[in-house]
Amino acid sequence: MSNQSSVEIQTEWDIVAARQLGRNVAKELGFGTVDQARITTAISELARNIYLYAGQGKIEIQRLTENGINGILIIAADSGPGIPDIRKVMEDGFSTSGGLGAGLPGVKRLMDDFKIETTLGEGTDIRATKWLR
Amino acid sequence: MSNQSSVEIQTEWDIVAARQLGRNVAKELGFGTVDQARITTAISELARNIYLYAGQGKIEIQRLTENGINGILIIAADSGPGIPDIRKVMEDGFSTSGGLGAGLPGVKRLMDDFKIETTLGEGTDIRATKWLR
Amino acid sequence: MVQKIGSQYKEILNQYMQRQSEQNLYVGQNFSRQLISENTSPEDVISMHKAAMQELYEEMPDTVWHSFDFLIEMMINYGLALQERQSLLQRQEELRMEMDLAANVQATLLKTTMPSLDGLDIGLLSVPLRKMNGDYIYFISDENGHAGIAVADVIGKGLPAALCMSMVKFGMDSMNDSMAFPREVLSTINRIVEKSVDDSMFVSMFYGRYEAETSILTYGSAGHEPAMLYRAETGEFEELTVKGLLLGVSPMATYEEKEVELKKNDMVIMMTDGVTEGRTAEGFIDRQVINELILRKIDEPAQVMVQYVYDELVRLQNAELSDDFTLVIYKKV
Amino acid sequence: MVQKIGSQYKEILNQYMQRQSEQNLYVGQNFSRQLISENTSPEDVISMHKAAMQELYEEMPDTVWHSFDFLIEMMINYGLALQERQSLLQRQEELRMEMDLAANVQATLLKTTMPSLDGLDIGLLSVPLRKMNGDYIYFISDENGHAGIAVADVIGKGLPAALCMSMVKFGMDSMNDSMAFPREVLSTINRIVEKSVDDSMFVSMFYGRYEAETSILTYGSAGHEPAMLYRAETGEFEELTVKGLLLGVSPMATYEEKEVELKKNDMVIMMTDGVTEGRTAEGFIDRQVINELILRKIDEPAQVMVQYVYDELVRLQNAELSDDFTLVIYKKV
Ligand SMILES: [Mn+2]
Ligand SMILES: [Mn+2]
Ligand SMILES: [Mn+2]
Ligand SMILES: [Mn+2]
Repeated sequence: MSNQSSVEIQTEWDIVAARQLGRNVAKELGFGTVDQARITTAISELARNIYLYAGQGKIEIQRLTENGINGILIIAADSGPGIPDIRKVMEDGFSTSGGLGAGLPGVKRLMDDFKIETTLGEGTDIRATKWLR
Repeated sequence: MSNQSSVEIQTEWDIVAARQLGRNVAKELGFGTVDQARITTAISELARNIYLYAGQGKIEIQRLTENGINGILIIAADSGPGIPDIRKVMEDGFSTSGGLGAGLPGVKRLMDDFKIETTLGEGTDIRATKWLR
Repeated sequence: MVQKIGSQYKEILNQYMQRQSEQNLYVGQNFSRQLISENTSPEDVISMHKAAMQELYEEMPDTVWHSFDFLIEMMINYGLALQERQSLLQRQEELRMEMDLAANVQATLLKTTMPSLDGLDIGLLSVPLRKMNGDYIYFISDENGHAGIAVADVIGKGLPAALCMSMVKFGMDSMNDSMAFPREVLSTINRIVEKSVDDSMFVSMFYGRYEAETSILTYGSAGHEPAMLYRAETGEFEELTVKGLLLGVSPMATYEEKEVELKKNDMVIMMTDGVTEGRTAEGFIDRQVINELILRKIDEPAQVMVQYVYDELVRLQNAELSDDFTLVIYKKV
Repeated sequence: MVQKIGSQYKEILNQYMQRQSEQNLYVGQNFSRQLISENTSPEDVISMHKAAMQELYEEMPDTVWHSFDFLIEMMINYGLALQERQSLLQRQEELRMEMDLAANVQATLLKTTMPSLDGLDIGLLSVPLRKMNGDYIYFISDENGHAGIAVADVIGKGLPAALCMSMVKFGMDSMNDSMAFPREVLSTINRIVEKSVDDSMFVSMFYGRYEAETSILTYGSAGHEPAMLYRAETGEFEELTVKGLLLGVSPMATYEEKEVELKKNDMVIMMTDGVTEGRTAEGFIDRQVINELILRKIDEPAQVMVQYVYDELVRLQNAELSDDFTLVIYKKV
């Protein structure tokens, strides 16, 4: 079972809209305040990456149910330049030390599951899931 | 100018008494709430080290004035076994990762100035200062 | 400075207190980022929060203010942990620089020159998992079209492996014989490794001796990942298996050798286990996958093939390699 | 689990709200330590705080609860920084283990056997500043009483220096000639170093060839700290100066050599600059100090002398060495 909705990211305001969408869904699914804030932060980070590095793209939020457990899936997709060195962007301290934000390692930590696919010149697709425990 | 007072450390209650003394002096000197808490934490850590590793010793609190600036000096003195490897106890993550507390690197960070003298079999003398800015 | 941050905080908090909107939370969180980058401790954040609340809502019960004092006390150790992170990041940066320098030294020490041989198109890629490569390729060649290639892998990674590898290189240098056969090369290097490193370090090695005139590759292996032979005529792959113990196990080890004659568009694909032992969420990547990747670029130059195989395997493994990666293709043209 | 922590928190907070005593803050701070060690994020602390306050004081204005929600949002990035610290600590621990292992590999790779020569008492000590030694001693000897000793120092410390040293060792191994004279040895190793490492890496080296039959030491130096000669007859020390460029500067470098005949109780003291360039609070330690230390143990075996010099120099420098330390004494007996 899944149920989806999405926000196109083009301006900084769209980041806020994506956050709002994610927070609403998280709340409806029954996530607590702290987890709502974590999910929203992850969305924020992904949307901001699209806004800053890809120019435009889409954040999609899906409700998941697997083995009777509910969860939320964030999909961040863009057709930007792609990430030349994934290992580098997944490294601790690479983006955060300059105060640039949580970065992708942050998103990975905020969520339970994290997958990234990127092709140079074609774009990037990131999927992050959090389960309701 | 200096003005002192001290607490003998023998039981865990004495740690609390040393904290109280330090917090009172810090407050009187005009340190804000956060700095009061930092100074108190540093005292707590030093007193706890005496209690755990030296068995007994003394925490002394002095008021300092230098070039018109007020400050607080914590002296932690014991005649315990001394520290065999100072480089090791001053290393990050050595004491903190196990949740053992801030350790000596923590005390150093909480205060402006930190000095340690230790002799095996004779004891340890630690002095830490914080200036009122 | 602190005062400026405090009044910014108050302003942002006030906006949120007026209207609990996502927009105001977003602004708050961006501000928290800035605070972290300026090394503002969490206890300072609580303290600013308390001060802002006191200015905005004077009439609160004392309980509220006490509750913030308690939180400040709770956050002191969190603040210390955060400062520790700062110094760990710095130390990591220093180590990174030392490792970079060491990796350069290693690269210069171990440099080898790809031979240019009549009728052979060579593609080569060797990517270390961390800074220092524990895989190693050594070439030797002469003007008469004889060329040797050693593909080696130290069991173990990182620094210890890298140190060990310099030994293999100096062993090959001291033989200095482009016409040597695999069984001689492998037993010589085996004796050096056995003598020079402790019992827990082993090296696997594939050695291939190619003669341009006859297009014959003679090969031997010391417990190394088997090379693959691609026959253009049938479009099929076969493993080049050959017996031999890992280097460093026993000074008495002897090595088998076999030969294969390459025809036009045939390929020999040499690799380390970092190529074949990748894992995806679905399990290990098997040789079938690698063969298919090669087939997709079968008409391209050897260098394009190795790069494509690497890129695709990285993608399949979600960028999480677990070993040094070395792939060499000899393509008869 | 989380619930248990929550109710503990509420209890501790409640105590503090009843009475704002130092005792209760102490309990709270000890609890915060436990929370950190269990990886509880600061946003979780705020959330527990809010929940506890809600249970303890239902009647608070909504503003208070909103204010905590805002704090939770502010703390998310702090929580991430804390998790990053955790993984940095882990990585640091891994690196430490890797360095230890690498130091072992290096020690095994570079091991050398002290020769036993008629009429010569040898003392030797080499202590690295950090994990990896950038100083190196190499011995070669035969049954006819010929022995060579190389004392080398890579300019630079740590990892890059250690990697470079393996090259010197393999160079010496490949010469494998205990009768070789310093000028040949130094020029051979010079060419290897010059060829194999980049332009920023140099090695200083002292080479001594000793013949037991004649008691003659022939020596040369590639920009290395001069050795000292002690004459038992006069009780005086003199420097054994000899010209030669650092290894790796120019492939054309040539090396001078000189010889000295050792009489009974004469000594040759070889060292790296880590011995002579120590600093005390009063300034550099000069050779005079070292000579005096040796004189104090002049009737002891060579090994006792080197150990004594080391111990005393460490004491003088307040245990803060600034370079790798290597000292060798040849004493004619
Ligand atoms: Mn390996
Ligand atoms: Mn491998
Ligand atoms: Mn050195
Ligand atoms: Mn030196």
